[in-house]
Amino acid sequence: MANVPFLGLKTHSQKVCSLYKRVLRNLEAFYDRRNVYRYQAVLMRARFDKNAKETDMRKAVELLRQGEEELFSQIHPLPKKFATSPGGVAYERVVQSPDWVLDYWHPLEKAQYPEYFKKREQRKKEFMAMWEKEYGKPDPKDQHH
Amino acid sequence: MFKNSICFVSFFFLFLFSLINFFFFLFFMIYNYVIFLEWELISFSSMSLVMSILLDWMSLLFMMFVLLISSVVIYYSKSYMSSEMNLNRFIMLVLLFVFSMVLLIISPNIISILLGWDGLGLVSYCLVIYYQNIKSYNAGMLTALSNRIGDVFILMVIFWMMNYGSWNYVFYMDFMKNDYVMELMSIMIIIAAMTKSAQIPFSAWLPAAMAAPTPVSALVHSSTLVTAGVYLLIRFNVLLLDKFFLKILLLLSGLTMFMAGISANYEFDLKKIIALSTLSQLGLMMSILSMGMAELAFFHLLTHAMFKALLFMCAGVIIHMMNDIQDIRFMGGISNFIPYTSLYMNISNMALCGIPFLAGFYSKDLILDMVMMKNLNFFVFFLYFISTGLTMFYSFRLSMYLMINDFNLLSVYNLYDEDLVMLKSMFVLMMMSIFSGSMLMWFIFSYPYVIYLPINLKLMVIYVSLFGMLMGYMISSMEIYLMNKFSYIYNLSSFLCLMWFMPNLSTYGLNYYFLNMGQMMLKKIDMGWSEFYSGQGMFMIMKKYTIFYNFFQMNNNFNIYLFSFVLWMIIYLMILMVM
Amino acid sequence: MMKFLMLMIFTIPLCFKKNMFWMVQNMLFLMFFMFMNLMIDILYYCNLSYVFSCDILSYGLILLSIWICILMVLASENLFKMNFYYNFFMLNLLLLLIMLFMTFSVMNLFLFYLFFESSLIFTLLLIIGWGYQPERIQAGVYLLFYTLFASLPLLMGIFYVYYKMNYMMMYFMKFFSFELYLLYISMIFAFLVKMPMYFIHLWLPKAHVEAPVSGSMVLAGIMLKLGGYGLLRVFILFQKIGLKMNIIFIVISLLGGFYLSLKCFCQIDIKSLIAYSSVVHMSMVIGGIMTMNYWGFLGSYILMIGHGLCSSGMFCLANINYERLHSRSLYINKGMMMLMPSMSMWWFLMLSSNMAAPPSLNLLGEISLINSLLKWSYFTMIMLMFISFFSAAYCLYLYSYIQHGGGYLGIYSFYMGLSREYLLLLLHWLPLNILVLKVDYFMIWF
Amino acid sequence: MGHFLGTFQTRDLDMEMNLQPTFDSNIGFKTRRTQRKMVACEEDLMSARVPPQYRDYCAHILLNYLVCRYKHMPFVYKCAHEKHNYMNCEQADYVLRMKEFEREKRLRQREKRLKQESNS
Repeated sequence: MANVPFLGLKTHSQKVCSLYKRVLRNLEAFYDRRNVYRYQAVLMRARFDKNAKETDMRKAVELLRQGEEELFSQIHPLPKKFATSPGGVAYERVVQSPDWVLDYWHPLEKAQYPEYFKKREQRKKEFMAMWEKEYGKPDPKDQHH
Repeated sequence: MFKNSICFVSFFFLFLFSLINFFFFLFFMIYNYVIFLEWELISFSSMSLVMSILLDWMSLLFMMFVLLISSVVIYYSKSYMSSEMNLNRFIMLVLLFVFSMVLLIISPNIISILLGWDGLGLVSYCLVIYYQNIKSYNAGMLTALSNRIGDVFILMVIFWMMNYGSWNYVFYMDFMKNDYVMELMSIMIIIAAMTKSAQIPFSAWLPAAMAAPTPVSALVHSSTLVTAGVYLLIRFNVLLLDKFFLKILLLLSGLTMFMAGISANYEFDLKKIIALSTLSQLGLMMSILSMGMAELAFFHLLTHAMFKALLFMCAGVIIHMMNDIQDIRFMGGISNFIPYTSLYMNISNMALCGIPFLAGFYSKDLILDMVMMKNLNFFVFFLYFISTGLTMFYSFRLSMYLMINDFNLLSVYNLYDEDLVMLKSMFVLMMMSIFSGSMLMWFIFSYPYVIYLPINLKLMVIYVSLFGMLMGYMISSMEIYLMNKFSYIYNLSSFLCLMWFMPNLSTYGLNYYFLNMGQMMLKKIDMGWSEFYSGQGMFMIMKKYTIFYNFFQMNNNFNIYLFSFVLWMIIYLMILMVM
Repeated sequence: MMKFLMLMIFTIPLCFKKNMFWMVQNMLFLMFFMFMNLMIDILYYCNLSYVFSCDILSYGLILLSIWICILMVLASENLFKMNFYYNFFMLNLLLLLIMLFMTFSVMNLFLFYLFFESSLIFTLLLIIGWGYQPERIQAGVYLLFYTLFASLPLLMGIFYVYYKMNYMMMYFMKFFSFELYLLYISMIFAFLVKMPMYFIHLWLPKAHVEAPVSGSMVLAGIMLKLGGYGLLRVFILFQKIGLKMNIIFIVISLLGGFYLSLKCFCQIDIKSLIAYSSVVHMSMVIGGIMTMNYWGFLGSYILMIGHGLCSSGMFCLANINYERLHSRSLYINKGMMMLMPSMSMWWFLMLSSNMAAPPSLNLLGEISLINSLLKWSYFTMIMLMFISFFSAAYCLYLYSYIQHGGGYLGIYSFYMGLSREYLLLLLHWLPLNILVLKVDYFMIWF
Repeated sequence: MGHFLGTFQTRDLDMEMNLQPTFDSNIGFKTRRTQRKMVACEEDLMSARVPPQYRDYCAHILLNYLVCRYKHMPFVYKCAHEKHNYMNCEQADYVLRMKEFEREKRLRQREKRLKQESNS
């Protein structure tokens, strides 16, 4: 458990790490060529490292605040996002319908995927056989609609 | 095979209709022939409600282009949407879209225009929200509601047109031009067209609508739907000439062109860049239209439809192969992997820029020459030429990012260029985007435009294009100090980058007031005063009095009886005593 | 006209036989087609027999009410399946239909009042008897007392009219004109409550939310139209005073329509949202009638027919969702497109008809209403634009909130759309969009 | 822009591109200028449905072009020659108009100068 998930509580070092990560993502959004990005990232790392040994917490908090402010003033308006991660263009683009929906398909629709449904019916029969072997026949009164 | 055949069948018939339309276009063009069909629904009080169909060379040619693009796009989506479960729904929606577009194109009657116009809005809404994520939900809402403003204005136009006794505007546009009702109507028509064609106050929806699947973007948001507004204004062209509001339209569309060109340079989403370039071209069409040259706008509309559809389809191929990644920062050097697609992409890009003898050259160069021939002020001239340069600018930036720069994709990738369905369908449009410019130039201008300019003015287009090209090259390789430069003018940059904050203004800027007002009304009127003065209030009053009378009747009747008896006795005694 | 009445009365015994559920519906279908073939002269009252008669206005509304009653039977098949007092349900339905039939077909003003009020009783029984939640009692009381409260002045007004006219035939009302403020208010107020106008619409969402599907259908489909029908009839008496006073009601309705359409965005109950949207439509109808011109009258008539079919269809859709998920909340009814794609198409068709997309009757009605209202005053343009815009907005909001995105997956059991339901929706949608081709029946009146 | 540049030096004379000539057409000429002849006849133009704004002094060449288009319809590029003729004619026309404009400008300048001289 890297950080405490409730209350948003984070230690100082976690805050710094999160800032560092966000700064790097921001740099990535600005510098799309890999070599240039690496160069800038190293420079940024050096800026972080310079104050890494800061023991005075008042100064460290102040530095963190300044860092956040600088990031806020330079954040890219169009951040670079991976397509399928939250915020990306293809995030949750296709909804996975529950499995049982397939059972309610129209036969004409089912006929579009013959192999799949043949196998599916087979599996269902096997599952029912397994179920009946284990728990016995279902009560006919339970059936509805 | 049943599943994919719907694509082929629709492709076949649309292509056939497209060819038929082309031959009819030739026939109508030679003989200068017009067919006007009317079907009267009802006639009363000297008003007649008719469904009318107008077939002239303009509508036939536009229909031919729409059908051609849609046929190709449907064929393309056979491969693009091949892993889609609801392919049938998708194709049917696209067909419905084509149907309403055709209805819009062939109708010269404002009520039957509404038929197609509303249909376009609704079907495009369905297509934008085709993907199930929140992004497309929001984009669809923005699209549909922006378009709905136009629908509402058309509804109002229907009323104002009733003053003339019929809704066939073609018959009295010339004669009633200076009527004040006509002035009002023309303003409304212009606003309606501006919503559909995404001119400046309403232009937020067009880049947002890129949440739709890419074939839809190729068909709907580049070539057909967005040009519906332009087409409407072309039809109303006679009415609009020499109106004051047209000057405002000229200004707004010029600004749209400029704004879209600038933001396309900041944008990183592949489809949004193309959408913004569409916006810029729409601004070009609108502005040339607002100077009264409808044929030129129509010409550019057609050629633009060709190469923009092709551009979107190439983008679709790239997105498809990159696993839905649309950010051009992930791309680079893909011409090594997908040469054919890159070829098509470059052709369409160049046609867009107006490289000589491709489709875009004929229309765009003609427009710019006519602008130079016109009596115009310096500001508009400036907007035109800056935007032309900007077109070159973002096209080259895009090409650089995609083709020339270093390979920059994720570590696992699978780029291949052997999807023949896509390539074949793009081939048709590629040929069209090379040849359609000169072809149409010969066909549709029976009366050639005469252009006679000093050499430097004539070469101005080339100058700004070359300058834009240079800038595009430079910005795509502006690497090391980019962030410093960006943050130096951070506010300005974000202003330009986010389309002059228009997406934010037209969503958060508006909905808060109305939603808040609705909630206030619900709380204070429906659950507050109305309830207080009718249902609940009446109930409270009745309860109070019932309790009060109960007090007399039920619980204490003995006491009250005794009390009143004593009271009356006292009064009686007092009366006795007095007497 | 008597034959239809006799048909309905002699169908009543059929209700009490077991398993005659569909037979009653068949009888109603028979009646519907018989009625459709009735020779209607466009300009006059015709088919006179005793107090009954029929002109184009009542013809359309009677057809609508028979049609809605047929579809109510189709929609509440569950009562039959679950054996939930379906005999009494059918009895109630038939009696309600008789009352509606008489309301629309009598020529006598007092008899009109009588049946107008008595149709309320059966609606009340429908809501209280077959509703879903205990709150239905309160909703029933709201329904009853709102409408009853305003209808007693109407009774007095009718007696006064009788006293002055010495006659109660509606046809002869056109020879009289009254310029009395109190009479004007008392005559139209009952209908305004029934419509309902803004400020006195509170009973409608409550009744809709608590009513069973058949109750909602009949409420939205016909009960609201009773008010419009009454207004169209009595306004012949108040032409002069109407020109002075109507501005109040038009302003209230138009502003109210705008506010109500904003309120739709705050609803979390599907049925309540649909109910509010029907109040918005009715406010436009009130506006159209109150402008007292021809376009307004026919526009309100067309919109009444269109809205009757459309909103009734939407209540069916809401019920279809309710039967599967046992909730009407927008938060639970989500992602239905994933589960029932074909039903999603019907949702879209119904909602697009509701937002007056072509080629529905609603569009034609709305165009006529816009024509009449704008001819009355150009300033109504602002409100009409808002109403028209926001009606589209809430329809799309409802559609995409229910249909779009990932689903609510806490479903215990589920089943797909039945062909009965698709038939039900088709029968709502088809007349709504086909009738545009034969608008003579709506547009050519007196 | 053409207007902008064309009227750059004529601002003080209050001249615009589409002004009609205000001076007598024969001022400063030794020989008498004749009016240009319209070659195309009105009936031809009407039967070809040429819009009014194209019925200028080059209309007969335009008619040639239209006839050619009609004959070769799907292959209209064969009319390049006729089109070019028409363009040339229009160009000559344009030059003529510009010359008229220049003449007007100079005449106005002269008039202004004369007025100033007579005042002083």
